[in-house]
Amino acid sequence: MTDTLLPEGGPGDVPPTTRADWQTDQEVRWCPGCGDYSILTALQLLMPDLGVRREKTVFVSGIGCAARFPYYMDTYGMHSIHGRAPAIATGLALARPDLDVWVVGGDGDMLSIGGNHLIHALRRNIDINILLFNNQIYGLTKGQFSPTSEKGKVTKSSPIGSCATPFNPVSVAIGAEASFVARTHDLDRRHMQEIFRRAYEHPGASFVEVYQNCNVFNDGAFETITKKDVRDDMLIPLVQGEPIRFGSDGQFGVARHDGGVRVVEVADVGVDALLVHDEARPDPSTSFALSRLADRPDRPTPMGVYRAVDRGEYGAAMHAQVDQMADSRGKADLKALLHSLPTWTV
Amino acid sequence: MTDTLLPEGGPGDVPPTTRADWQTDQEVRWCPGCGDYSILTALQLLMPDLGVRREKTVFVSGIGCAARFPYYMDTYGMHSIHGRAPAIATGLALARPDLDVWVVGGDGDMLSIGGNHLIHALRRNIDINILLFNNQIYGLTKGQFSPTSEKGKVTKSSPIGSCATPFNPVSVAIGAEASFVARTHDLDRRHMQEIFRRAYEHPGASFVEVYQNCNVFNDGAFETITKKDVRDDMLIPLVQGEPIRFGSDGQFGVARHDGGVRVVEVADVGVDALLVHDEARPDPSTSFALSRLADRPDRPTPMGVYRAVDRGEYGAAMHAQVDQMADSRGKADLKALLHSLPTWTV
Amino acid sequence: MTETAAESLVPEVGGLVIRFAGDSGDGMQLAGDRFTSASALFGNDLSTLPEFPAEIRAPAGTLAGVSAFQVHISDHDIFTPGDAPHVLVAMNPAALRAELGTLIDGGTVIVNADAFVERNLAKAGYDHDPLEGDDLDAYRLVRVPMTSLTKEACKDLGVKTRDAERSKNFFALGLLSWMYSRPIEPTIEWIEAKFKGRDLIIAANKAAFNAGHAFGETAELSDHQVVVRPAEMPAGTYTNINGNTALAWGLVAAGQLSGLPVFLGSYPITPASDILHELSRHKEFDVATFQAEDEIAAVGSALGAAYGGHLGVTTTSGPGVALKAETIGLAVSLELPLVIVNIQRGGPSTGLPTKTEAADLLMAMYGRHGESPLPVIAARTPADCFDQAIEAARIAIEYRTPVMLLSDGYLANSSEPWLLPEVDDLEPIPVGFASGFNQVDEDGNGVFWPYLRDEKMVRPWAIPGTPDLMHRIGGLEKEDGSGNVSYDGANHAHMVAVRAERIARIPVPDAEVCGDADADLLVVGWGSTWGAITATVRRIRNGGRKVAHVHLTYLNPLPANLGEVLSDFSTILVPEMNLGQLVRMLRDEYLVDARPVSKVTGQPFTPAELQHVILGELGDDA
Amino acid sequence: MTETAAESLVPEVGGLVIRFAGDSGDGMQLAGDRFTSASALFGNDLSTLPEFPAEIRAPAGTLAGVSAFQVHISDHDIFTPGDAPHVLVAMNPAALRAELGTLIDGGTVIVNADAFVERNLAKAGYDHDPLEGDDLDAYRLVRVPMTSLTKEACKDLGVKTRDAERSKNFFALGLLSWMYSRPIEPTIEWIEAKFKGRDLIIAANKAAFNAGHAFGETAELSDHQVVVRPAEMPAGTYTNINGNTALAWGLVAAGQLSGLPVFLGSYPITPASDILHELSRHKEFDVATFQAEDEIAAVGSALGAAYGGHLGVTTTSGPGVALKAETIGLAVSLELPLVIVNIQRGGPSTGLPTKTEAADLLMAMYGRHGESPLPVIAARTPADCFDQAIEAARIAIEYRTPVMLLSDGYLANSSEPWLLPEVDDLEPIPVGFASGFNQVDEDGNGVFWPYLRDEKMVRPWAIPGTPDLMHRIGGLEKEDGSGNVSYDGANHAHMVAVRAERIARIPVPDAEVCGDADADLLVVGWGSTWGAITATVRRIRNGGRKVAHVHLTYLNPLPANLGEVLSDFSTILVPEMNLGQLVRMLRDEYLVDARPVSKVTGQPFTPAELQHVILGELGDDA
Ligand SMILES: Cc1ncc(C[n+]2csc(CCOP(=O)(O)OP(=O)(O)O)c2C)c(N)n1
Ligand SMILES: Cc1ncc(C[n+]2csc(CCOP(=O)(O)OP(=O)(O)O)c2C)c(N)n1
Ligand code: SF4
Ligand code: SF4
Ligand SMILES: [Mg+2]
Ligand SMILES: [Mg+2]
Repeated sequence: MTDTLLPEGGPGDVPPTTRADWQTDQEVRWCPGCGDYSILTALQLLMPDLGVRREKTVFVSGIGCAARFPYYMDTYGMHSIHGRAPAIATGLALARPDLDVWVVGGDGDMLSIGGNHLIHALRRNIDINILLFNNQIYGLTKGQFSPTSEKGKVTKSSPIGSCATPFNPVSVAIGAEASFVARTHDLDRRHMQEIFRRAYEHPGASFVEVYQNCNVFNDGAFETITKKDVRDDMLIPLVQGEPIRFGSDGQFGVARHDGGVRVVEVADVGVDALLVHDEARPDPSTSFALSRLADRPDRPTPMGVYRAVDRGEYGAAMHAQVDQMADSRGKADLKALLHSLPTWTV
Repeated sequence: MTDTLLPEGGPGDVPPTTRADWQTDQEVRWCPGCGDYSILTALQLLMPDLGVRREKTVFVSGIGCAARFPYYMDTYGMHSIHGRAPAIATGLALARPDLDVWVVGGDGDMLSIGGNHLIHALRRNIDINILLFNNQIYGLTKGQFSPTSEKGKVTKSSPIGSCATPFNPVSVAIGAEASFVARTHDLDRRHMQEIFRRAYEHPGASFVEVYQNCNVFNDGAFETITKKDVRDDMLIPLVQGEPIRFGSDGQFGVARHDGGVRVVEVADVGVDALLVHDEARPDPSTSFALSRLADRPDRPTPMGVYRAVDRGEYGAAMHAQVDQMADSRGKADLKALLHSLPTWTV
Repeated sequence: MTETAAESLVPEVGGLVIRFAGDSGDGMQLAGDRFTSASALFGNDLSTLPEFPAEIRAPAGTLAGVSAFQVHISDHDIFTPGDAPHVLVAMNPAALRAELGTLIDGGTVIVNADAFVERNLAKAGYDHDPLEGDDLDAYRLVRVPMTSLTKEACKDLGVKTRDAERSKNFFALGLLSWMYSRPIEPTIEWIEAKFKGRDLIIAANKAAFNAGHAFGETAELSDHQVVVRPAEMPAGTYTNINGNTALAWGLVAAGQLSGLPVFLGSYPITPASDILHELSRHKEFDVATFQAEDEIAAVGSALGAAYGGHLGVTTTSGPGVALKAETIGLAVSLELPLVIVNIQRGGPSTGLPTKTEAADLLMAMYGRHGESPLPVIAARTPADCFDQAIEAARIAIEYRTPVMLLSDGYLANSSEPWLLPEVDDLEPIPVGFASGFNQVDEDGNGVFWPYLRDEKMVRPWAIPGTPDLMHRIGGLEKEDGSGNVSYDGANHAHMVAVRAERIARIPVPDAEVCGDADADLLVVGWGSTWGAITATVRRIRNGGRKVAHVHLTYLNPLPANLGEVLSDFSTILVPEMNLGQLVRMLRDEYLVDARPVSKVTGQPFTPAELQHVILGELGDDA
Repeated sequence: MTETAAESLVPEVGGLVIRFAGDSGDGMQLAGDRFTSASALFGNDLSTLPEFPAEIRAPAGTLAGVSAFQVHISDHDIFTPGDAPHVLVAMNPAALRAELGTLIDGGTVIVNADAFVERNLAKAGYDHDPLEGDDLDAYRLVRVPMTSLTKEACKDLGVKTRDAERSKNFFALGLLSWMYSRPIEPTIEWIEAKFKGRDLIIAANKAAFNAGHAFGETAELSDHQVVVRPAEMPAGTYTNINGNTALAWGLVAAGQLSGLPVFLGSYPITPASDILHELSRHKEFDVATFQAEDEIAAVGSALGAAYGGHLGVTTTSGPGVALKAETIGLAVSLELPLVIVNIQRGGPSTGLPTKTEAADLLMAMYGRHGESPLPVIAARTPADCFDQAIEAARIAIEYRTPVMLLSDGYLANSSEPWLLPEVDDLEPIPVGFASGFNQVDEDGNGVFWPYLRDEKMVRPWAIPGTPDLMHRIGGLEKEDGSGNVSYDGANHAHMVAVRAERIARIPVPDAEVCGDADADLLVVGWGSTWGAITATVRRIRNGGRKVAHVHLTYLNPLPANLGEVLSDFSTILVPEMNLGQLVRMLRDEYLVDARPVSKVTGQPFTPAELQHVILGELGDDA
């Protein structure tokens, strides 16, 4: 029998890389001004910092503008088919726990056609990092509403407004047992990098929703909260162990209210009444409540890590079973297998 | 042009029916002792009470033991394909708002292969009543683990235990913006009927998880909470407007705790500390928290309506748009349509 | 005024193929479209071929970003966008580089000279300026500083320079309108209507258009000026229509003709999305459009609606059809009406999503598990999409079956003048829902059997809401007649045969031989190759050679006379935009040595290509 | 003792077909299986046909609840479970009613007389007791009060009556073992091993088995006693294997032979689930099984694993293949190894899930959008599933392509003696991942081109983790060689052609003609019809008529010599468990007038049926 060794990656220490190492020679083909550029830059700048090997890194995507991502990262990559990236990445990550597997896709790709694979990957806690670029629109097919588009949205396929309530991706993920859930946005590179790093470091499935501007078909969708001049009053930073507080002068905060949470003025309630953020609560209820704070992106919206708990990832359990059988049965013996049912000899 | 009128159902008042009217002449082909029987009985007994017409009632199912359901209800029915019932029912309900459309399926049918259609039907709030018979196993294919099977479950396809964390169907539904979410079980006909009635009355998508015993492949899965002798201490009745309290002597209750809820002894905390159930809170956070109380069916589990809010169903909005266009444009005029682009005459 | 000039002085040509090419952001589709409209109103026959990149906005100035629009105008009836352009409008170096090869020798190249600056040349991969070297020696070059002239024309309007620049496509359009004697008014009116309320834009576009027109008159371009006279076309009212719009309207019409509400379950995908868009704008026709979460839900919802008595339709392209296969199989088993529209595109997998191909025929025939036959029909021209949408719905309703309607990216986006039908002449589609018992049970009581068949082997369509007819259907095999689940082997064999026969028996019109019935060589086509084959056959026959053409609308069942027709010819060629799919069906069915002529470059056949093959076959390289 | 008796006194027959039938709860599959095992150990050749209802537990006592197991044992090599049973064991009236028709005239009916009570008769739809009327006049009836004798045998064991009753299948087995002179020991040993630790059950089953055996000896049944001598079989070690187990082991072997870990992504579906079950028990072979959320995720995960350098496999049945179509198309485009196993069942739609059919061949060939060719192979016997699983993996790995392996419900569940191969004789499967640059760029630097092909037109398999070879692949059309996304029409045409050619060029063994090469009539088969065709051809030739047989393992590409082979015969018949699918491929490919012989009753062909057709064709009704 042949002995086919899986590659081990380059030898020795991880060689330092620069941003340029992570860039491919392919022309980036997003529209000028698209939010996807800044997300790409954030990742290409982060990678050297993470100290990972390019050959050990894989980007898997579906179809959509966002899903072009792998072509621009000088790693291994697969631009697959619409909606299926989480499933393909699941197989890859389970087969090859030595790899860092990232999944990139749009709101249509991952929440519409790919919704089921997404929630199952989260439930199983597959060791992949999922980045959902949410522009609340179908970009690549030129502007139909998506499952995150607001009700009433006028698009090519909803000329007098869409009739559907959107998903809140963070709520969906938490409802699906996700162990790591975070939100960030394309206008804050530093924040993106912090969140991507956390996603990378998390064992198991990490889910990151990135608010991303599609300047062609849904321009300004997140302006009301992410623009520099309103950001301080509209984005609520989630800081582990800290009271949740925001506003240009820290004048606002988040406090529990009737089982959920609400925005309060610190002056009214006092600092001690604020909710102290704990992403690691085993019970996801508070994280879920935080996700309900903004049911539309024109209300103050928590940004950061909603939830991060270590609950054992699927691949480790799966490989432990392989080892367990190997241990209990000894070396794989094909001949013994073929003779394992009653045999007779002529 | 022909004028094809859609039928209006029988004339006049709804004629009274009996259980027998709702039974078909088909032999019921579940295993003897299967929990599906009692659910069928509960519905066949409830229907006369609801005062609905058989011809206006449709059961749509996927594939699985549970999905055999339509054959046994003397209504219109479709036994479709695995996982697709919510999608097919969506089309039917949108096309025919005059009908009562019920969807029946198993945990594999609706949460594994059909998970995406389920969450989208809930998000859109399609006017259908979804009954998920959760036996935590694949029955019809003879016993593989399902997305609700507990981690470590030994089945034909997981001989040394499954590696995956299960979904909590109530959490999934709430995370997917469901407007009506309830749980009941096959050993309590009265409770089932109450819940099914509520589901029927709810405008929009109703989601009911029914704990159902598969006595052949997963016998006793819910015994620890639903058996007569433990039930009082293990099932937590959710009663609208009432403090959540249970136990043979009402000795236990549910109170908020650190953003979630927990079981308390009433003697310790006093009745006033108990959480008063309000299924109609606009913010689903408390309902979600309740769903986390029991992460496995061997802990006290709330039964009843977790959430019921009226948030406008999709079909009504869709038909309003048809009317709106009809109103603003006048009678549909095919000739005018064909002439709506620039024309010239030779 | 222009027209008078044209009538008196300008040389006439029978037909002209013009290709507008520029950066995706240059508005070439719009310019081409307007030129087409004006030509249509002028009375030419015409055919268009829009081509655009897969990216939303490919990087400006690059080859990948080039967007082109070809239009063929003629003074007689034509069938294709032409073999090769006579005139190329190139708005930047990339457009010139990408498209020059398509131009005929000696053709006219009109360039926006302002765009030929170093940066753009480099982006296009030129290491020199082609306007200066000998690159264009074989062509007639017209250099026009379009950007600066447009800016100049707009300078007093108060328009920002950047916005003014954007109007340069109207400059080009104005210039072309002058050169080829197109009427001005339709374009001016269109600008005013389209940009209503945005006065600055209207002013800029009009100024640019007029400036372009004036440039033609004042610059010494009159030797370039030609006119293409109106074509003689049958009397009636025409509109210029593309295949997707025609298809959408056909679905609306089918709803009206059957009296059924239309329910479209669809998921966006290029090049089918526009049908969803168009239908979503016509709800007043009792058309509901449901954008589903995926293609499986799209067809599922349409099937659910069909069960409820609506005209259930789903529109998609190849990848979507692949996903719908299982549900289509259910529809076959349920024997419910359903229209599945496949606007084919380049494959396999994601392939070339914005390019045309017709390689899904065998998937339409066999792309489901088990024996699951269904009717397959294909449209041949943009306007024919209207008729075939109605026909697909008619077959679906009349024979209670899913029907696959094939179109492709070329038909979807290209346009032609369409002699509008009289609405009152359209045949109604009878429906007839079941309304009562159709059987008596042992006790003499009336009962309803959902699978009791009529003489056409068609089962009743008994929709929920109908008193007394409650019944259950499903994908498990059922007893013929009663519709009860049946695991009986003999019944299954019977049902498999019935499903095959009831489709095979659907009457379809005989195949018609066009051209020379006594020729040796027959060309058999289907779908959008009709135009190219028809033009080719005409040319060859005009050249004095004999050739015949059969074009199939009905792929399943095939016309009853087809075997006999084929047997009359010694050579049978089957041009297809695939590696040979219909040809397999013909060989299998009729054991004739039909041979494939394949093209899979993402573009339709040109008559020149087919002519070459056929003449070669006829033993003539001319 | 029994064996001595058999050898001395009992008449011998060359072969015997026994059908065990009873209620689903009666344990007939077990009884049949045990009888089979004992016969295998005894040395017979054999072939089995288990048949069970679609319900988990269909209502007791009804026709729908009947479960049957047919076994054909023989003293010479055989190929099918037999034309018709000689012996029917009917445990209740429903079993008698459902199965009597299958029995040969004059056959033996052994009934559990205790079960023929009014309630059961009514459930079976009898209005009288068939044991009393003339229903069974044409047969030899053996009435045995099995239930009461079993209870009697167990009465002193302390077993509950209900539990004792359950052992009546062992009573039947004991009786049959006596009648047909099967060895006792294997069954006794099996009972002891199987129920280890449950002593009461062991005792009851043994008591019932012995009682059945004794009943045969003591009741006057010796005129029913016959023996089937061991068959002469090639020397070696045998095991009795069904198709699904063999297929699972073949996948394990392929992993070992290639040195690749096996990754199975699967979703349960009848009749494929057992492969998932079996593989999940052999993780020590570096086999990972992943039960996905649906079939799309199943194939997707397998493809992901294949990208990662594992042997990616997905197993399913028809509905699952339909769902996987889009992802298989992606695999075609990515040119990655992938094994797709389809255990075909009755269709369309949910169809007859527990019955066999082979109607997915054309879907395997054409069930994807665009031109997306892939190799298709089919197993012919249960044991052959082992070989073809290895072969599918070999082709997938060697030619970097998805491969479709077809089996069916009949092969999956029926069993035959399998001469175990020497593990060391199995051919290794070479892999060879790419490990370095394969190209130099303009600057002379080494680079990696993922679509640079070798002489077999195969691209490198460069798996993540390999330094320097980072590259991106995807479903958009790519430039041959570099693998960069390309919208170029000429490149696309080239790639479409390459994908077709690289599959068409895969070398496959020539078709072999069995039987009379100089016959007029050739039977061409594929898949599980091999047994029935082989048996038929042998019979016909034994009868002095000439007939030839070609059986295809390779459906795509077809053997290079096939056209030539076909041209040697004037009549070509193609028996298929569908309406004629291979026959279409042959007609299309070779323009021969091959004709279909179809059976779609959910059961395999019997030699008798084929004999009838072929002799009819040969002009002989005998
Ligand atoms: C099976 C299939 N269905 C549909 C499509 C068409 N399609 C391509 S991308 C896309 C959605 C794009 O939206 P999103 O995922 O939000 O990504 P974005 O372009 O906005 O980044 C669709 C519907 C496809 N390629 N394949
Ligand atoms: C497309 C497809 N995949 C798989 C199957 C096989 N299958 C039938 S039912 C079922 C799951 C049954 O489990 P569940 O939905 O929980 O229903 P239950 O039988 O437990 O009531 C499966 C996998 C199928 N029929 N179709
Ligand atoms: S269409 Fe929108 S999302 Fe897509 S590249 Fe352009 S700006 Fe970005
Ligand atoms: S297998 Fe389980 S779920 Fe299915 S009918 Fe039997 S007991 Fe019920
Ligand atoms: Mg998007
Ligand atoms: Mg279940």
